[in-house]
Amino acid sequence: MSRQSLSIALSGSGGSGVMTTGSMLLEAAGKAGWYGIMTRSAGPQIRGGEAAALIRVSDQPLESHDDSFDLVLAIDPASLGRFMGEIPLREDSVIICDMAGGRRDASLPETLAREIDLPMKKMAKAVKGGRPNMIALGVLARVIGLPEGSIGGILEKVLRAKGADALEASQACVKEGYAAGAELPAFSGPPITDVPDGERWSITGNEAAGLGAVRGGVRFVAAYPITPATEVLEWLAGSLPKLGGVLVQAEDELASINQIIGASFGGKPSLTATSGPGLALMTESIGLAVCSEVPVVVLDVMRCGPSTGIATKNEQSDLNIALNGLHGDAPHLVLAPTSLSDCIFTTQWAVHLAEAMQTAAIVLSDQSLGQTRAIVDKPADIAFIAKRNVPEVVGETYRRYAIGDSPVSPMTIPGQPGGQYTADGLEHTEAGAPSSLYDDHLAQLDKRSNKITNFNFGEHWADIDGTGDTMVITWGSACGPVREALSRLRAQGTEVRMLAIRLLAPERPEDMRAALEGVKRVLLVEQSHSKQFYRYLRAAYDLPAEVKLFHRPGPLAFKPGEIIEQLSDWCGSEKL
Amino acid sequence: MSRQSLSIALSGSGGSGVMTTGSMLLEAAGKAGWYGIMTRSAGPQIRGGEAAALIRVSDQPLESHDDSFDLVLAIDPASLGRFMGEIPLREDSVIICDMAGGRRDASLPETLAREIDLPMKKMAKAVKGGRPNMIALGVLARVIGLPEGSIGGILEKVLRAKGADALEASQACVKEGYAAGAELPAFSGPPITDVPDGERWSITGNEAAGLGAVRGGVRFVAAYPITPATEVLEWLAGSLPKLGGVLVQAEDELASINQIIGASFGGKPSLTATSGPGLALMTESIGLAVCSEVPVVVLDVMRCGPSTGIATKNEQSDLNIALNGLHGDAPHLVLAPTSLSDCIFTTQWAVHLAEAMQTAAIVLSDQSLGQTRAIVDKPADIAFIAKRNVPEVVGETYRRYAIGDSPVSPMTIPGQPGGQYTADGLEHTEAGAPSSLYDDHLAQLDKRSNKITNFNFGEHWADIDGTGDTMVITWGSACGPVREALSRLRAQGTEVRMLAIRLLAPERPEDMRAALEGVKRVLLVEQSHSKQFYRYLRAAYDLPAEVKLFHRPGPLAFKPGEIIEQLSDWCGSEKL
Amino acid sequence: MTNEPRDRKKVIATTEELLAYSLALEEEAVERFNELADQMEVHNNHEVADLFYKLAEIEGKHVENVNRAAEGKQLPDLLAWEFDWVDEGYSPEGGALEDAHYLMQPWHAIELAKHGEQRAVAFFRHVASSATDAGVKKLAEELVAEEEEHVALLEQWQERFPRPEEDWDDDLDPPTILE
Amino acid sequence: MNDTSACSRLGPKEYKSGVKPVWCPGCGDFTVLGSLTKALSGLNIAPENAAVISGIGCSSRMPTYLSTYGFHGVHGRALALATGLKVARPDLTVIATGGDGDGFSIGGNHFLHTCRRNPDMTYIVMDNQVYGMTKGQASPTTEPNWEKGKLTPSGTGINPFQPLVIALASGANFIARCSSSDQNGTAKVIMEAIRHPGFSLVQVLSPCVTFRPEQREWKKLVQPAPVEATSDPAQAARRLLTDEGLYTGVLFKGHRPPYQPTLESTIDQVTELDEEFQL
Amino acid sequence: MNDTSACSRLGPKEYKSGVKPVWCPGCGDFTVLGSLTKALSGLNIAPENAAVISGIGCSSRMPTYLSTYGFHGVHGRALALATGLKVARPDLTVIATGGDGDGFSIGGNHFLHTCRRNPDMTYIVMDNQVYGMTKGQASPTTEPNWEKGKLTPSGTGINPFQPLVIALASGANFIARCSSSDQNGTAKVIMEAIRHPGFSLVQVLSPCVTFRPEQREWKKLVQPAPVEATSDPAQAARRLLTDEGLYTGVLFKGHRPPYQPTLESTIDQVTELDEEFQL
Ligand SMILES: Cc1ncc(C[n+]2csc(CCOP(=O)(O)OP(=O)(O)O)c2C)c(N)n1
Ligand SMILES: Cc1ncc(C[n+]2csc(CCOP(=O)(O)OP(=O)(O)O)c2C)c(N)n1
Ligand code: SF4
Ligand code: SF4
Ligand SMILES: [Mg+2]
Ligand SMILES: [Mg+2]
Repeated sequence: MSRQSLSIALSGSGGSGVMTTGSMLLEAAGKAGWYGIMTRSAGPQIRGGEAAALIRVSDQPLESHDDSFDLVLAIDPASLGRFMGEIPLREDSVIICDMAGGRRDASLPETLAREIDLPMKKMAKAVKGGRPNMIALGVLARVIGLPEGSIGGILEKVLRAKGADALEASQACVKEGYAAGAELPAFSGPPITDVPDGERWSITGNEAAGLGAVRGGVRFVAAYPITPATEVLEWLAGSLPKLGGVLVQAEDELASINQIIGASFGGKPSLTATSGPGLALMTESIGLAVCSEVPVVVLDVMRCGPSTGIATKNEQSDLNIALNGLHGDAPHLVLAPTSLSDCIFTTQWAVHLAEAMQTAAIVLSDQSLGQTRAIVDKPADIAFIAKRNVPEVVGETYRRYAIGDSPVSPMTIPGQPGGQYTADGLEHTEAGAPSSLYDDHLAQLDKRSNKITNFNFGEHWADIDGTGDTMVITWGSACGPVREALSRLRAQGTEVRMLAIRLLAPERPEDMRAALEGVKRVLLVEQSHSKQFYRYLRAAYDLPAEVKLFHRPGPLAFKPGEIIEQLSDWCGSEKL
Repeated sequence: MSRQSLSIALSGSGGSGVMTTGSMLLEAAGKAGWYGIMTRSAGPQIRGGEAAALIRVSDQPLESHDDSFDLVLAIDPASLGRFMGEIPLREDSVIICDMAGGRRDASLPETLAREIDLPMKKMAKAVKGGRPNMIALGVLARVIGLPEGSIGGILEKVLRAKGADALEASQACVKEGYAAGAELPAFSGPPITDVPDGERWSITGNEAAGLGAVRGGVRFVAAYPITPATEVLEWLAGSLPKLGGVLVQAEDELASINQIIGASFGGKPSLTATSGPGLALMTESIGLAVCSEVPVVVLDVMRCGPSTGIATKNEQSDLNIALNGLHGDAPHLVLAPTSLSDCIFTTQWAVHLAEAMQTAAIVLSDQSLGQTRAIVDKPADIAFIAKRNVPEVVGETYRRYAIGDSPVSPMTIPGQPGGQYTADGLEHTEAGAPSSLYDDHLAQLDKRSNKITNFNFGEHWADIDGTGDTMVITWGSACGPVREALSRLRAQGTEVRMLAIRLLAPERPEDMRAALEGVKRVLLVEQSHSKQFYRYLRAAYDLPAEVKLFHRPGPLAFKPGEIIEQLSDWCGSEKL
Repeated sequence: MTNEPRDRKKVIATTEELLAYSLALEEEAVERFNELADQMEVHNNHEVADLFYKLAEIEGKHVENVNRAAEGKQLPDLLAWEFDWVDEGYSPEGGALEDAHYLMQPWHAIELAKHGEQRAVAFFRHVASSATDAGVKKLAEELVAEEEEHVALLEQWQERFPRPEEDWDDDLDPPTILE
Repeated sequence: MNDTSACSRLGPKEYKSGVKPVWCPGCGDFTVLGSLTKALSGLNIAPENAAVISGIGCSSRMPTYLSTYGFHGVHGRALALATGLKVARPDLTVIATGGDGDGFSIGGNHFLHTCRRNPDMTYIVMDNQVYGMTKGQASPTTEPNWEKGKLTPSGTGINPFQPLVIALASGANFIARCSSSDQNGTAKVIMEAIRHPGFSLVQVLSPCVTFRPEQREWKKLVQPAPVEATSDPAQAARRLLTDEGLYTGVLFKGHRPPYQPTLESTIDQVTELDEEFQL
Repeated sequence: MNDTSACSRLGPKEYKSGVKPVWCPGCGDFTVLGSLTKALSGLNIAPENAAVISGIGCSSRMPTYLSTYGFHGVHGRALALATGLKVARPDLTVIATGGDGDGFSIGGNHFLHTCRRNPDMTYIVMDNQVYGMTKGQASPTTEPNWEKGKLTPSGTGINPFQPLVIALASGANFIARCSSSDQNGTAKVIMEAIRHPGFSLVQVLSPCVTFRPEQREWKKLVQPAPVEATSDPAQAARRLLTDEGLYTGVLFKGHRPPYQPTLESTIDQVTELDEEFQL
């Protein structure tokens, strides 16, 4: 599977509209039959700050940015400096920039790339109500080879609300830009294929997680806004009411988690979404869900920590707290999507698992998965939905925490006659009465632990790919660049295995043993300063003798090329 | 060091005063020159429930209960049943009990032990205002060989407030009991030695932690009551004002932790104490202390989890959350006292370390260490006190988070002219301005991590003892029984090493390597259902190939004999 | 505890109504003594627990008596707060819970029971004196006599137990702390 | 469990679970348990259709002693948990119970916001002006000069929390004060509170005989408020700010509509949501 | 940094750190920054003797822009952190700043209890009835029918939080409302608030021009309260319950003594504590 892709960065500042432009370009690319991703980067200002839309398009599905960018369009030169760390350029990259006078602007950062001056501001001024970003849109469409018509419908959709004049002005600008683009060096974009209508989706990981939640059966959500989880909530706030569900904006995260425990106790599959600081506030009550055996799902869209850290940037550093952040012995589920569209599956599966095992599930998504928008193949609609073990009829002596043949005991729902019990965060007897005896404590600890370690998770615990005696083990948003790296190596004839762990807790020692069969060397890839994933793997599994670790904190994303470089000692020389 | 000890359980119910009786007996034993420990066990009632005082006395310092009890005195037979799991008896053990009529009371549990009827209620009734527990006190003093005079002063001290009549009645009862004791089988107690006045202390681990805190320099405490940490706070509430300090009872744990961060920012070494549920609420802000580099100490007196769990019972199951419960990459210190009196040293050292490194320290004490009362040798007064790196004069461009020769940067205190800065939980530059750049993030993550991994902790990181190629590794309250087990083995000529880890984070790979030199087999002992200590060791250290794990949840305490049994495969047959 | 003044204004008009009162009174007494007995049992005060169970049993007989008297009659279905007891908002045994103590002695238990019976006497007396219906008056007077008999019995019973000493509620042990 | 299909009323006893309370004899909470069962019986609510939610504290042990559904959650979070349950299951009768520490100290924020949000449920606070369960520390409602709290040996020195005033100021829809010394009166108020739409607060003065034995005197001090319940917040505020905390009865009845999102779906299938993602 | 030894007054400018705010141009918070520096200048407080503490939010960025000591803590905890600082260091002038979300939603409990506790510090809340920093969700002070909050697309439907009423009910000692449209007037009130002993709350109506552009109209709607500050809580309550939230000025001044434990030692040496353990 060789991939032909183009990487484009679009930067601007002071309200120049690069994000809208980028989204429109991505959509146009999608309509034209390409796959694509777009991520955003921005300065600390809420309005008018520097912003960059980083776009990559291809004829193959994408999960990662490329090692470098082919094309940068800077609506104003100064905006670019801030993002150069994220926009590596080559000698044959091109920067199109408005130098506003023809002389190289001093604020334009020094790069290897070729610079081309394009007076976008002036061109926009020539159009009544015209804007440079619409000029840019036309230019970009042209140089990457999109048909002129691909923009029209999108313009209309986005600008309808602004009125006919605005729409016309934009159309004129795009036209101008498209024409101007003809004078510029063209890039050979991926081949344009025909895709049947509606077979491709445009979706972010955050929307995908929301969709997975409702597909899994979630009908109650309580949450407190926090970046970068807010979009999950926004999507759910709009969608739940359509399904007879509801989202409650709570006063804080302590309320959110307890509200969903209450709703779930009432029989409704429930979820909250948050990020690191909010997760920290929830751990006490996640422990309550574990102890009282009330299913809940907590989605953590990770950002840079510690503390407030960097709220808008990616990191995989909440692994520790998700796995080990509850006090006492509190076995629970921890999952992580292995790609943007897998946010649907993993969240949905988490709902299913939490309900099946009557416990808490933490889903670790991250800023990168969550806030990236991608053009993807229409995701499959899978069968996992919430199915709780609710007894049909209740016998004379219903014991909520009975230890029977299965450690998952039948759970009645308020309203069921004869099923009354008191859910408790105190240690309890099988009947749910408080107990401080060793025997009860041990029995209930065993129950809560057995129900999740003995569960049959099937094959979904990890994505396993490839052959050979070298393996990359990784998780979350780091999977994308790893997958691309390995597919590039494969294209060169080098086979490397990949293990992307979806189910982080409980541990799956046997599955891991099977997956590691024949593996001699392992490269671990994670975006954390303190090697959290590495430590987790050491604690949980027996790894091969040769282990190499590629880790760094956020926010710099991994690039496929970096992964290949890390493997070069093993794969480069020995050519496995 | 061979130890001669006597183990006595005193049980009663309905307000029979066994705790007071037990305390008085312990104090008398101390006055007589013995060492001793006393732990309490009680039913779920706040008043009038079943209660047992478990006492052990010896001519050697004690840190653990014995494998079985020599003597049980039950003021009423029914009270005993609840505690039999905690009071193992032998054939030659003796139960003294008021059968109220001479026939064996049906409520008295079946045991191997010899039962002796003693009509304590009747005897007490014969004295005006007399109480059976005072009879019991006299009886016990006699049968274990305490001089009659040893009780007098203590009676007076405790009962002074109750008036002369009450005192007289009690004295009469004790006398009665003492006389009656002469008819009963006597136990050969440890030899009575002469100890100079005041060279022995009577102290609980919770008081010891409080003392360590103020010795270390703590002058500000904010906290919210929670069992079993409350006694630390009670002691501090009384003692801090004497030292010009203060304890603030906060509205909740979120307030506690933030109040101490504020006070410490203001230059006062500060601490809070809590237990699992409270620690869970604090983790977000402990991350703030880490990120903003404000020293604080959080003492967690562990109890059975998860959730509310069993609040009054021991477990070592907050290790996970203490080590890994913060979101993001948040390196901090985790310490645990290795004995009851070490609660002084470890807490004091934690204050010193937190201040020296400007970070957060979590001290993991536990219910067993905290609520046991012991007669101990007067603890040494060690030199560690809070010493923060505060610049004498502040230069032109003070940068709070400067990365200089040392990763611990000088920290000004409000009031210092020219030293103004904004402490921040956002990622920041060296000057403290918010930053979302990779370079700043990496630099500050390195700084915060280096300062604690590069620190010279010296030898205090662990207590290391013994020789041989077998080692027991343990921590916290599990150390006591292990230490006694190994000393028993030593007395039999079998040498086993012991490693009691005091500094759990940061890891000390080199120290560990040195400690494990020549060790072939390791037994791990911990009181946790999910093997938290084992997992921690696996993640952090390279252990020898042969590792055996002896773990169970709370509340049943480990016994020296159980440890010996665990070692028997290795030490019994091979006689190392 | 309503916003209405405490004085009892209502006049009991029918024997059915009075029987309903009487039944509620006795039923509540049974419930109360059982509750107190349970409390004592939980707090290991078995002597007093047994005594309260006994009292509950006796009150149970009184319930039977009232039921027998009410046979064939249609008693009004009043909710707890719809009863209009004398001077306070609760039935004559209603306050007893507050007077419990885990160290209480048999003497106290009987004192507590006696107090309830005395209040019952006062209540029925009030009913008798305010009654306008002759049947009600007669029944109320019978009930007064009955309750007076109970008071007397309890007084005899109490004499069997020593009066507790002043410091009967002393407990040197600290309370157990829980969560 | 009970057969609740019959149309005849269940007696108060049938709302008890049979688990024997561990409360200290004399504790006001016993009486409140009785009042609550009487109220439930009075309303003839089937035990399976009621849920009693609490946090941690002596008073928070309530659910265990009832035959309804119950949740003994974590300290301070009862109202949040109850809100989630009520919003998700508007058909249930939801009652939260707890103490002054649980509700007004660690749980203060949820108290504020639940009053504001006004879900249709009832909150019964057994106020004993102390943390009973943890050994008698001062609570938010403790008077400033009470010197027996071991963490505040010279008294708290701070203004007591005024739960009813705060409830009024944040928008509670029904506000009452009761005394555990009057079981039937309290039962009646609880019944009214459950019936009244929106969020109802019932503060019950409930003595802690172990740590505040002097509260046994409360029964002599409380008296019915001399006026009828008002529905004018300003008038209620004036009364509450000047009463000594010892007037009992329903003190305020508001008319704000309860918070209850409609839970009616407008689409049939989750897959209908797919459309918005299609290119 | 500044030389503060001179007895001459430092100008407002010298209370700025020089870090350029990232706020949206037009945001009310700029004006409040100016008011605060003017108040500090007016009181001639040396920058090293003041500490400004905040949580998270646009308004919580304040400390970074000041030349005093500062703490930009975590969301909702500013008052707790500030209380610890003030109690430990009564010599400092402690000011907490933040937004309506930080202070009244996630921080609501500390707000209640800090009013109650009454430490001698000042709390400036830039109320824009919205969560600015996280993209414009409804806050506790948002009106129930505002439909632009993306988590509450049909409005919150719930009673707005009344910060001044709650402050009064929980015992704040000084209560004022200002408008960012009047920088000098706000400066004066902040100065008074700092001077007044005990806990002072200054609510500043400070528009969020990005998410609530309609708040630009506030400056036309606010007006000075027609009456003088009262020190009678009941009177203040009546006024606050009936005003529309648009009267500015000092509205209540109480006389409760501030919470401040004396920090004087009674023993010389820690070792004197050993005695109590000696057998
Ligand atoms: C997070 C947390 N902090 C502290 C505690 C300890 N705790 C349990 S109950 C309680 C106070 C209870 O007081 P209140 O609510 O008034 O109940 P009461 O016992 O007086 O009825 C406290 C502080 C806890 N269980 N959890
Ligand atoms: C624990 C936690 N939850 C949520 C957030 C996200 N968050 C940051 S600021 C904010 C709201 C700020 O609103 P406000 O205090 O009114 O400040 P404004 O931006 O309007 O000035 C939220 C929800 C966070 N940082 N931490
Ligand atoms: S400690 Fe107080 S509140 Fe708790 S049960 Fe006893 S009397 Fe009641
Ligand atoms: S988003 Fe609103 S509150 Fe934040 S800086 Fe902009 S205008 Fe101000
Ligand atoms: Mg209380
Ligand atoms: Mg705001």
